[in-house]
Amino acid sequence: MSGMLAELIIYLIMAVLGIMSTIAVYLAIKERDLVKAVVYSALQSSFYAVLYYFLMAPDIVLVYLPVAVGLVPGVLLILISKTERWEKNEAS
Amino acid sequence: MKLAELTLLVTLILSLALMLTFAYNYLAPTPEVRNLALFYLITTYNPQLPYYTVNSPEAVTAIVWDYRGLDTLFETAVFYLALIAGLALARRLYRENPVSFLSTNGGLSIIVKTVTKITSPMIIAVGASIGLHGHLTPGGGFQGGATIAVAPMVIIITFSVFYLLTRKVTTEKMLLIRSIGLIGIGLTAISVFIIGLAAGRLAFVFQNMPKANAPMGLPGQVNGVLISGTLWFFNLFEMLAVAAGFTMAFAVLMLAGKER
Amino acid sequence: MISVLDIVELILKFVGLGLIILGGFASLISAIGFHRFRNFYLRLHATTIGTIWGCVYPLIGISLLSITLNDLGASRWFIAGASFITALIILILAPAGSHAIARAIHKSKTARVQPCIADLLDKDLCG
Amino acid sequence: MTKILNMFIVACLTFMVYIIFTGSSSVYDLVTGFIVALIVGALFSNITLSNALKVLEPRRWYYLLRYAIRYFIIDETLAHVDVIKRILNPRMPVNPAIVKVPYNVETDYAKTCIACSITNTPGTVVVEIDENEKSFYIHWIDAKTLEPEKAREYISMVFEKYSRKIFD
Amino acid sequence: MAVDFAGTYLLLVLLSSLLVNFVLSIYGIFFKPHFTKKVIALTILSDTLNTFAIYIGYRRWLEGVNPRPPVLTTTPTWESITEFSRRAVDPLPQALVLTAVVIGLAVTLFLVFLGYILYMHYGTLDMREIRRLKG
Amino acid sequence: MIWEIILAISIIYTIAIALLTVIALKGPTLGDQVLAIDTITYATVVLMVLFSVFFKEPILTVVAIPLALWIYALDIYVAKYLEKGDLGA
Repeated sequence: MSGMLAELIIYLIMAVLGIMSTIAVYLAIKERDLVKAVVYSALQSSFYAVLYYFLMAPDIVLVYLPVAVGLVPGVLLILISKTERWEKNEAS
Repeated sequence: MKLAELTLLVTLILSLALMLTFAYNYLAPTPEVRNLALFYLITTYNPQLPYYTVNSPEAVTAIVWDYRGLDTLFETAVFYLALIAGLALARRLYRENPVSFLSTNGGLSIIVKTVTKITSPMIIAVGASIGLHGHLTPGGGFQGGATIAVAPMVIIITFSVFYLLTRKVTTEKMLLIRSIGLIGIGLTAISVFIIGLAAGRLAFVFQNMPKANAPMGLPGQVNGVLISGTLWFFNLFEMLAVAAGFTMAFAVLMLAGKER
Repeated sequence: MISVLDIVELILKFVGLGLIILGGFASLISAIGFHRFRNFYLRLHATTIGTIWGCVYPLIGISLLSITLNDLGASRWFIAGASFITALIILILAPAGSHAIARAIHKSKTARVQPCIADLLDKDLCG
Repeated sequence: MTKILNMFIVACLTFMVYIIFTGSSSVYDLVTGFIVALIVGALFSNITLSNALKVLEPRRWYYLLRYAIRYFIIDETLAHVDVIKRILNPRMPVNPAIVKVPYNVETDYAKTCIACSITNTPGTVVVEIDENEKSFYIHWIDAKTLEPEKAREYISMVFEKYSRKIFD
Repeated sequence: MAVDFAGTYLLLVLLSSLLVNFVLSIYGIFFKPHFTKKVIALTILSDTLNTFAIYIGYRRWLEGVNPRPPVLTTTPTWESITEFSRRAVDPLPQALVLTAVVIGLAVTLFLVFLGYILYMHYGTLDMREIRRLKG
Repeated sequence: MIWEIILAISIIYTIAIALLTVIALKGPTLGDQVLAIDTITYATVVLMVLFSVFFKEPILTVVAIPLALWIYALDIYVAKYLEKGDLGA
């Protein structure tokens, strides 16, 4: 019975991580400050990494962490620092 | 314009429905697993089945570099083509002057610099451990290379990109290391075939362990230590190539637009 | 018949569990602190609680606890070593990270020091 | 000569991290770890260290151990309990200020050690380090004084004493 | 039975949140005007698709025993291999995702170079203005 | 007994992560968000090591060190961007 309970708790943590990642994605798409959008995307990436951990894929966690948390935000911030930070309004 | 957006949305909904139709059986996972996966799991390290096994306890690396090795070779080709396309776009935008000044006022504060000095060797050690134990524990060439590539990135950010250049880490050297890695991957892929040619036996490209009709292969164990035949060499060369390729791309990206 | 080894094992187990429980509550308190403090510079202190008592101490606790867990087999030394070295790395990296962020925010004048008695570095940012 | 010694020390650090991260010590791990440590040591020999002889003095290691035990048991506990009380108090009594605290050490590692110790105790965070005036600017959650010398006694006296013995 | 139902429901919550992520990132790629925002949405899209693949390879807990990662840690006898294949998750999707992640990073680097060139040519990264400047 | 305590503590950590996520999503300035992500990551490291003890799978511990290393990278990226505006300088 305690095994069943543990199973439910693991699934609950996974569901909570999924919902939080959805909120992060929504804000990343909606945000007009691009630096903040990159930070939201990094948050979503770390939630996905924990999700991969609970889906029993340590290989993917090891390759996904440097790529999505360590390198992609850096590369995107370089692009933003070389170009422009603000996304203009939809209406203009 | 409106029509294009509407068509796009309808196509999106239709393809989503199609995907869900195919995925109906998989919507919620079951305690069972598919037969193909069972085959991989049973044969990945099983001395009782000598003609099927890869001699690697790590099923993922076994699939990546042996069962589906040819796929991975061409995926690696896609990866390098994307990298080369990026570098070709930035060809005229940077110049690597022999920089004379040692930047002391560039970069972040002295605390961050000192911490980075201690942790960069640790990062490289962790990455090398991940890469060189790819056939035993989770990890492999891609993971190790991506992990090592973070160390030059952190050094560039904390010090300066010119600091890396004064330390003689230039794009030519990185190109050399990357080419060594690629040539190594290619040679490892045909190594068993060449051994078979020399010995006058039947052998295949991308063969690892001896098969029933092709009795050639690299050793699975050396002196009681597992190296899993070609997997070890693939991991080593892939790690070198990925780390060097990414380092080169970062240096070029940082230098772009800084002609002095 | 209780030998010295058993007593040492019991002590390690209880110290480890105590550190883990301490870590859980410190992490919760740091989350509450994040909500109660309204300013960036005050939240830096809540981060420190979440880092040291919330992460480094429980990792050392796990390292002590896992030595005593016999049903993990020989690999318990692996968990002990890995979690201990993780604790060391976090102990080095976390202060550097929060110092870098604090310095950048203060230099770029993104957040004001609020409430504030005095700011000897930059008078304009106070209050 | 110093270069080789530096390389040896860096290689030792790398080798230790490699073996502990791997979690086993078979012949394969030892051999590959040795090769990786040599390469990394050659790469980082004059970046990470400048004077390797200091690492080999046992007196410094003894002080490091004493400092670690004292720091983790006394200093951390006092600071944590103080800040946790402030968080859980309904009125939330804070009077923060950025104060100036001078230091008197020479090497980079000593400065980093003091700064990390200050930042790692809740209630004080190093915001800026001024190397010309030899002083930290510290955000203090409960500013008892604004005088640099008195603030130094409240915040960083112990850290500085040990840090000078360990790294200078 | 109830526990079974609750477990299925929670797993489907995860799946539906992933689906919503997919739709949101598609929206970001097609309808957001800024180039950088398009690149961010593209990375989110590829991550979400990778997560779908890993999710397909997962297996439910069998009578309160957790599944294992597909790495054999014991000596290879028939008993241990049978036990391993009874509990380990599917390694094939993980192997496919592994290369996809690294290729995704390379493509992102290419797009970043492309964006820099675009900015040098047009002085902006807003796609509407680029279209107007060209026409 | 030990396993139940570990499970309960991991639930506490999950609650803390969810609370911190609110700050990470809404925090008024960029600094608040990055600090919250830091604390989330350090809680996640403990969560991962706890669960690798709970699952009795030692190889899952491997992922903790990279997570701790890379979040430091995110810190210094944002710090350098805010301080210099140019990441290569």
